[in-house]
Amino acid sequence: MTPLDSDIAHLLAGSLVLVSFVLLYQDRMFALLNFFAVHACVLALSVGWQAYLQRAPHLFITALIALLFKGVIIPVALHRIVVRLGIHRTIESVVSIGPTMLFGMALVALSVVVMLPVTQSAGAFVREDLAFALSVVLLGFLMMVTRRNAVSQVIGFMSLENGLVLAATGARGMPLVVEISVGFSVLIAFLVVGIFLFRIRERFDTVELQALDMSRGESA
Amino acid sequence: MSLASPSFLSQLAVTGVGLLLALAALGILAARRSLGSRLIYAACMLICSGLAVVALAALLAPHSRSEAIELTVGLPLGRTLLGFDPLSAAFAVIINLASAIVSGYAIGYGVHAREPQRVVPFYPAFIAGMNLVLLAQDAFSFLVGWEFMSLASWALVVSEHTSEDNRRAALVYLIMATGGALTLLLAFGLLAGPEGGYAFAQIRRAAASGAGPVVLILALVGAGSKAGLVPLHAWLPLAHPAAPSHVSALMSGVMTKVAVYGFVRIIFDLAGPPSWWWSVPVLVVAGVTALLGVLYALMEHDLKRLLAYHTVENIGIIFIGLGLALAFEANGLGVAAALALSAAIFHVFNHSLFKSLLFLGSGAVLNATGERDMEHLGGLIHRMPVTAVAFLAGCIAISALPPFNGFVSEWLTFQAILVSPQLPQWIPRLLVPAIGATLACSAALAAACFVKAFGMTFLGRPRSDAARAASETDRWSQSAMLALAGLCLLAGILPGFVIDGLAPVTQMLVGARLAPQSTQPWLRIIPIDPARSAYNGALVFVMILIAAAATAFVVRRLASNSLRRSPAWDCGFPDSSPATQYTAGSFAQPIRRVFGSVVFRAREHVVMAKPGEISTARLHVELHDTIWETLYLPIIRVVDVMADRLNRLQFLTIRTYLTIVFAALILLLMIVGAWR
Amino acid sequence: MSVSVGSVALAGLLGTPAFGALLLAAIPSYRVAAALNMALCALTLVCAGLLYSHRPERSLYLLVDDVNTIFLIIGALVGFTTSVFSAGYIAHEVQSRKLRSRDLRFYHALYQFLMFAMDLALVSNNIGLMWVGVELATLTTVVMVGIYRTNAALEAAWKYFILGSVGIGLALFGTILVYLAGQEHLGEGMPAMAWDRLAAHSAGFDPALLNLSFVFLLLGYGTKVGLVPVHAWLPDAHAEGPTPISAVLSGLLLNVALFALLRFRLIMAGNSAVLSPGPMMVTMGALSLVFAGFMIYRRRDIKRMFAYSSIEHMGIITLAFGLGGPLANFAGLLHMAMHSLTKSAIFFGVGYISQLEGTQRIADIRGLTHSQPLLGWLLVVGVVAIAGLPPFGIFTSEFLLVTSTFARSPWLAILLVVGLMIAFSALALRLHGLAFGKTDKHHTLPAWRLIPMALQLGLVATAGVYLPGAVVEWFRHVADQLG
Amino acid sequence: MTHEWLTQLAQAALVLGLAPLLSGVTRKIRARLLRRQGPSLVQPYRDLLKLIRKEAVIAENASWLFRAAPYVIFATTWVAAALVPTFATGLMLSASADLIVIVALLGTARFLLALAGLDVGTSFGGIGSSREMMFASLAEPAMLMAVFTLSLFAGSTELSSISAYMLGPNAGVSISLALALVALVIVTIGENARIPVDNPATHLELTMVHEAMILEYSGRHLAVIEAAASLKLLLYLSLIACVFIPWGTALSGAGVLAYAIGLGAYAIKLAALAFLLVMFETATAKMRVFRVPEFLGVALMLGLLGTIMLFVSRVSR
Repeated sequence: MTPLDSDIAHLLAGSLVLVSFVLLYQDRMFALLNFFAVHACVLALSVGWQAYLQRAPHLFITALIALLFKGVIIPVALHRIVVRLGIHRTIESVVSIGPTMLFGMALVALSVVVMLPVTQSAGAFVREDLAFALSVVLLGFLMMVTRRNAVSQVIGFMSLENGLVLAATGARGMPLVVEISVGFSVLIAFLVVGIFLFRIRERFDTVELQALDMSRGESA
Repeated sequence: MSLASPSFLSQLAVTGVGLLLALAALGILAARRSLGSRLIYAACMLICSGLAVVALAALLAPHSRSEAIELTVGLPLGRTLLGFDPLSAAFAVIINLASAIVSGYAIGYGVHAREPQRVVPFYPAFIAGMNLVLLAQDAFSFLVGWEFMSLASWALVVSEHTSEDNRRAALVYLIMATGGALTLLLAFGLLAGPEGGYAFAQIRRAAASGAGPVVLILALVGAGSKAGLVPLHAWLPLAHPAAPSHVSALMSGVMTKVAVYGFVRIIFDLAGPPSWWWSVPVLVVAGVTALLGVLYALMEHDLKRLLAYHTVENIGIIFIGLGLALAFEANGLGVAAALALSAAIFHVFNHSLFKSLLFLGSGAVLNATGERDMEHLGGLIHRMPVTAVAFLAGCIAISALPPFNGFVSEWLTFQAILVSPQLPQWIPRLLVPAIGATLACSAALAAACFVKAFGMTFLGRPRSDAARAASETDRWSQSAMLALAGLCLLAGILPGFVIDGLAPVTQMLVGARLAPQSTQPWLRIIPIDPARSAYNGALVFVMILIAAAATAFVVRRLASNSLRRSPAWDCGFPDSSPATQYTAGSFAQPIRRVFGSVVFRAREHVVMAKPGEISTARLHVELHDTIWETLYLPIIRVVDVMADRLNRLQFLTIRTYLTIVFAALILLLMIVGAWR
Repeated sequence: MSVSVGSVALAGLLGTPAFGALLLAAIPSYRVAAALNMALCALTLVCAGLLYSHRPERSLYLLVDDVNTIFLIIGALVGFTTSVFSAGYIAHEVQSRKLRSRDLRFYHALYQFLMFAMDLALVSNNIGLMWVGVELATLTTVVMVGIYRTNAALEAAWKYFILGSVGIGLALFGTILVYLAGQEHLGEGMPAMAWDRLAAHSAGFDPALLNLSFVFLLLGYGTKVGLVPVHAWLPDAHAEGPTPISAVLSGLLLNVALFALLRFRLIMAGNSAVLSPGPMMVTMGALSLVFAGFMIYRRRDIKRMFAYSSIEHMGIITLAFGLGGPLANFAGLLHMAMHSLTKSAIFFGVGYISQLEGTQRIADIRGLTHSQPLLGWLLVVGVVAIAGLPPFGIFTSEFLLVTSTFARSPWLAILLVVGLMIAFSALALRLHGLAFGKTDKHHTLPAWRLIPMALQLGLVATAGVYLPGAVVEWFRHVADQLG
Repeated sequence: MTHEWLTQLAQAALVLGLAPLLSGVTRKIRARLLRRQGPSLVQPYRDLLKLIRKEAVIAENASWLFRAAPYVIFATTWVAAALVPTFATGLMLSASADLIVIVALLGTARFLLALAGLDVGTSFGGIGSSREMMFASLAEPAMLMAVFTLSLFAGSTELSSISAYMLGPNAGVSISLALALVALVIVTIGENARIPVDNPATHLELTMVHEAMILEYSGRHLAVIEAAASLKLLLYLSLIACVFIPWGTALSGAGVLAYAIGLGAYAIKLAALAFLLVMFETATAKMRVFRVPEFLGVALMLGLLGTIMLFVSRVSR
């Protein structure tokens, strides 16, 4: 593969990390949804590029899934849910944005550090790509734990999963990638439906469990 | 198994254990009707007698056909070896003898159990477990037997499960027993080494270099907690009385001996050559145990609890002997070591006899009156004459008074103390006399304790209607108790044979033995040298008989043999109400005042009626179990606090849990990142 | 010849539950379904039994070796006994209106599917496939945990779902990294995901990648194993779900997850340059052991209590494997087998108890040995067995573990013993309350329904006294591989 | 062999005959010191005979133990007393029962006496028994410690050997011996119910110990017990005599003359000790019951001290 190809790959992966930061930065629900759509699209581009590089047509399916499912369907669905549940005001995050961003930086640094010792034989491309993917994963995780709101946490989870897909596609010739992405889509569908069915506003952050435990005599 | 095979005796013994286990299984069905349980107990008696005989054969002819046999069952990676060597054989004789007689007692007594199906199946299992411990020649089967023994006895303790106290007793017992077993597990782990040579033979060959001290501590904790060494005795006075009396007899009279065996096996046999200072912790703990045990017993008004506490004291005496033996062996004083060791194991034998006897007696009393509290007993000597005689014999024996057996072992211990100036080191030299004083003190206090026990239970006037309505127990129980009493006397007047029987053990453990005693003229025993000390129980006994008979004869010739019965004089203030008698509490009061103020922080305060006020004056006594309060309660508190603190983690929110996961991930990543 | 038999058996092992799931999904009546469920489990058990003697040749996807045969057989056995127990349990739940037959529509289908997923995870030779198996099993159980539709049940299911999915993600990332590590040496595609090749060639892999991957795998699969600090879902899932599922969770799913972890441990073991995974596993194991021990004290719900006991034992096992060495590994394997048998048996008993007493509150249950002697004593036996007292198999493993540890790292052994004591005291404390005490209740329970419980406890007792030489050989062989 | 038997028998007879006389002597000396006439020396014999002839009256609920106890008490005390060399060493029995056995035999007697005190179930009997056992719990160890000192000093626990050693050349004076002597004297006072521990001559006093135990006895039983008591006193005095003032005691197998000398010496020693004892008694006042433990505790401490000194000073043979 020519340097240009890998540079494009890097660009896409890097921009995915960038969008993750943007997601982390958002404090408006609808904006968050839109930027997640962007996140998905960038992923789709990157996957498609990999498919082209690796001459692996089946990866196009993954790219397509990413584009349609995560880029369109899910955001729309979430949009309706948000309206339905009337939580489109603001996203009260546990930690304020500033520290969160700093911590995110630290996470990126960490992922780079842990990837450094990976030998060159793996190919510089794999190394950097993995570092990007890991950062996306960690940033998604960070988003999950810093947001109180169910929907934004689902988004965090999905961005985490985007990172996984990025890594999977980055790994040359890795089998089962398509199946995995399908599986994840199902998983996310579960999540969204769950939120919708159980009217979960704050359920991630609920104290109800404690209440229930009390009623079951589980309190100390 | 053929008589010629080199492991004939071991095969017999293993078969016996197997039979006992089979009995346990049978017991589940048999317990439904009283005849069934009677049969089970009878079978136990027979098997135990058989085992005792086998063990005796193995003991007296050490190298004849008592090789260990290897079984295909047991530890997957190890070998299971079962068999007798002199040490285990000697203890097996002691244990099975007592068990056999106790089982005989149970034939009559056992049918009174409220729920026999909770007792009968576990009783043979219990005995089987103890025998397994003795037969074991490798760490795994040793511990299996050990835990099995604890488990079966736990089930027996909790057999009267409806009372809250019994459940608590069982709980404390189970926990402490398991803790002890785990400690022994560590000890064996250290002895066996990383590639796990669990067979005793391998461990001996490895001879645990440098591991000695740790093993000593672990053995003291592990075996000591089972034996009831202070401060690990807490479970004992709870658990022993909670069980049915024949089981209490086994637990107190026999199981504690298995614990002693465990200690002897590990320290004298497996842990390699001792160094002199090992004896110091053993002696100190033993002395404290002896003194505190008897003091606790004196403060007790519950007959069975009193006996249980007194077991603690006797364990202390035994360990004093063991500690001395360690010191002597470490300094190469073979004969002295043999003397101390013989004294200790002799006392093991004696205690197994008279403590079982006393518990059986208390069982008979409990059965006849439904009372364990001495404050509600009294005057039983008139209604239960046979029990009274047997119990009296037990009391005299346990108070270490001639001509009974308790005195002989104590005498031997004193002799061992008197040769200890030969020790080169200063610390034991300073320590041993103090230990001797402790021993003497505890012996005297034991006498006081059993004057109280016998006097309050059997003498005086009945303190309750139950005691007034009591009646003698059944023939089985009577004969069992009389048999034990007879053995106590016999061992007291013919100690030579016992000492000779222990010779192979001392030969094996400390490589020396006492001079043969049973061949001495006039059946006397001479531990070291005739000019130094000698004791002739038989002769003393005969002399007392003659003297008493002569006196009685003469007095009868001179006296007017008329005898008149009249109300008690009592210095002219006779009072018909039994309440005016001395009670157990008032009997112990002087000693409580002398010793208890320190040990138990005992406080007495009298509440007098105010002038002009009509009310009775009251005497309040408060006793503290200092050890429980200073050692056990803090541990319990710590666990409680920890449990409360950690319990909060049960009620976090999902997001918090996610945060924890995230933190863990970051942490691990940083570790990996930091690692080069 | 035997080869073909083996492959047939393997096909049966995977096919029976898969096909059964479809079949059961089509059957509306839960009675018929329950009966069929038992039959299918029995069939699976037969197949698993056949694998004992006939091994199929390995492929890129499937592999039957010493390591997983044991767990296949135990899994199939527990699966079968649980299906028997479940039949009676479900019937009672329906009678007592706790469940409507509508809720049970897919219960048995899901049960079979769960079996399939776990068997798949066990026999897969492909780390991707293994991942798929574990995750499928997790998602299935999520649905089954929520079956009661009570708030608490939904809570538990939701918690399980969220934490589980995160675990899924982490595990996948780890798997990808392993693939990358392997890909350099084994070429792209399937071969680089075949476990046996990875394990064989791991010597030359890039240690940095392996380290990184193990971190993710440890946390990802550790979530399923229920290791502290990623255990949070486990107690609630056990407590709120139907008891048969609790039994399967504790008895099988935890084992399967740990098995997956072991596979990767084997890969790591092949490479000398890697940061040894031992310390991490030891730390998490010890943490779980002590933490769970303390947690048991404050539990008021009987199923939650035993769930924490499962965490404790998983901790012990992880610690053993982390420690390594033939004896410790042997102990760990034995402990896994024994624990799954014992714990599922205990959950059977707990299920009956909660049904008879009509409550799961420990405080409200007492004197079981009096009110239902057989059940009560079986519970006592179970707790004694799980607490690691002889003559039960767990004592054997704990004996080996403690003795071998103390000779190598005393402080760890002491910590281990202290942890064991803490947990044991807590269990003993609760046991005295449950099994003994004054009660005037008398429950009637047909004896045959206790057969599964008795059978498994009998097995454990036998194993404590005697292990067949063949089994010992397997364990030993595997233990040596684990290094 | 035979003359060992003879000595033993003579010894047994001697102590039996001498005991009442000893208490007679003490009473006489006491009375004289108090400027009283006092009873005649043979009065104790008369009392015993009188008591024996009297009809015995015992309480209704007294058990067989109550009636059997006096004889056993007397027998054990007598055997113990017969084991102490009085005028000659080398007794038959001393080779088969040493000093520890003597202490223990006295313990047996005390045990039975305390039980007898509890048997009728009166408050006085109880008081007596419980206090007796409390004293014993300190007196007995003190005695044993003194015994330890002696036997470590002489390298033997046998009285004959000990007194022979004391007679021998290499018996020096040692501080341990002095301590042991003091301890022994205190124990003697305590064990024989003498002032200041107890008062042998009182009744109806709440502090009485020995008398309270035997309160219910009368007639022959009382006689036997009194005899036992006087035997006990004799035992202690002759113990002190044979160990600490061994001079004149005939060694075994010595001629008739030696025996005669021994006999004379023994009489003198007894008289002297009795005088000293009574002197002490009359000089002191009876102490409160709970002062007694401190008194006896001193004895225990002294005995222990003596033993430890020997332990650290020399290697025993």
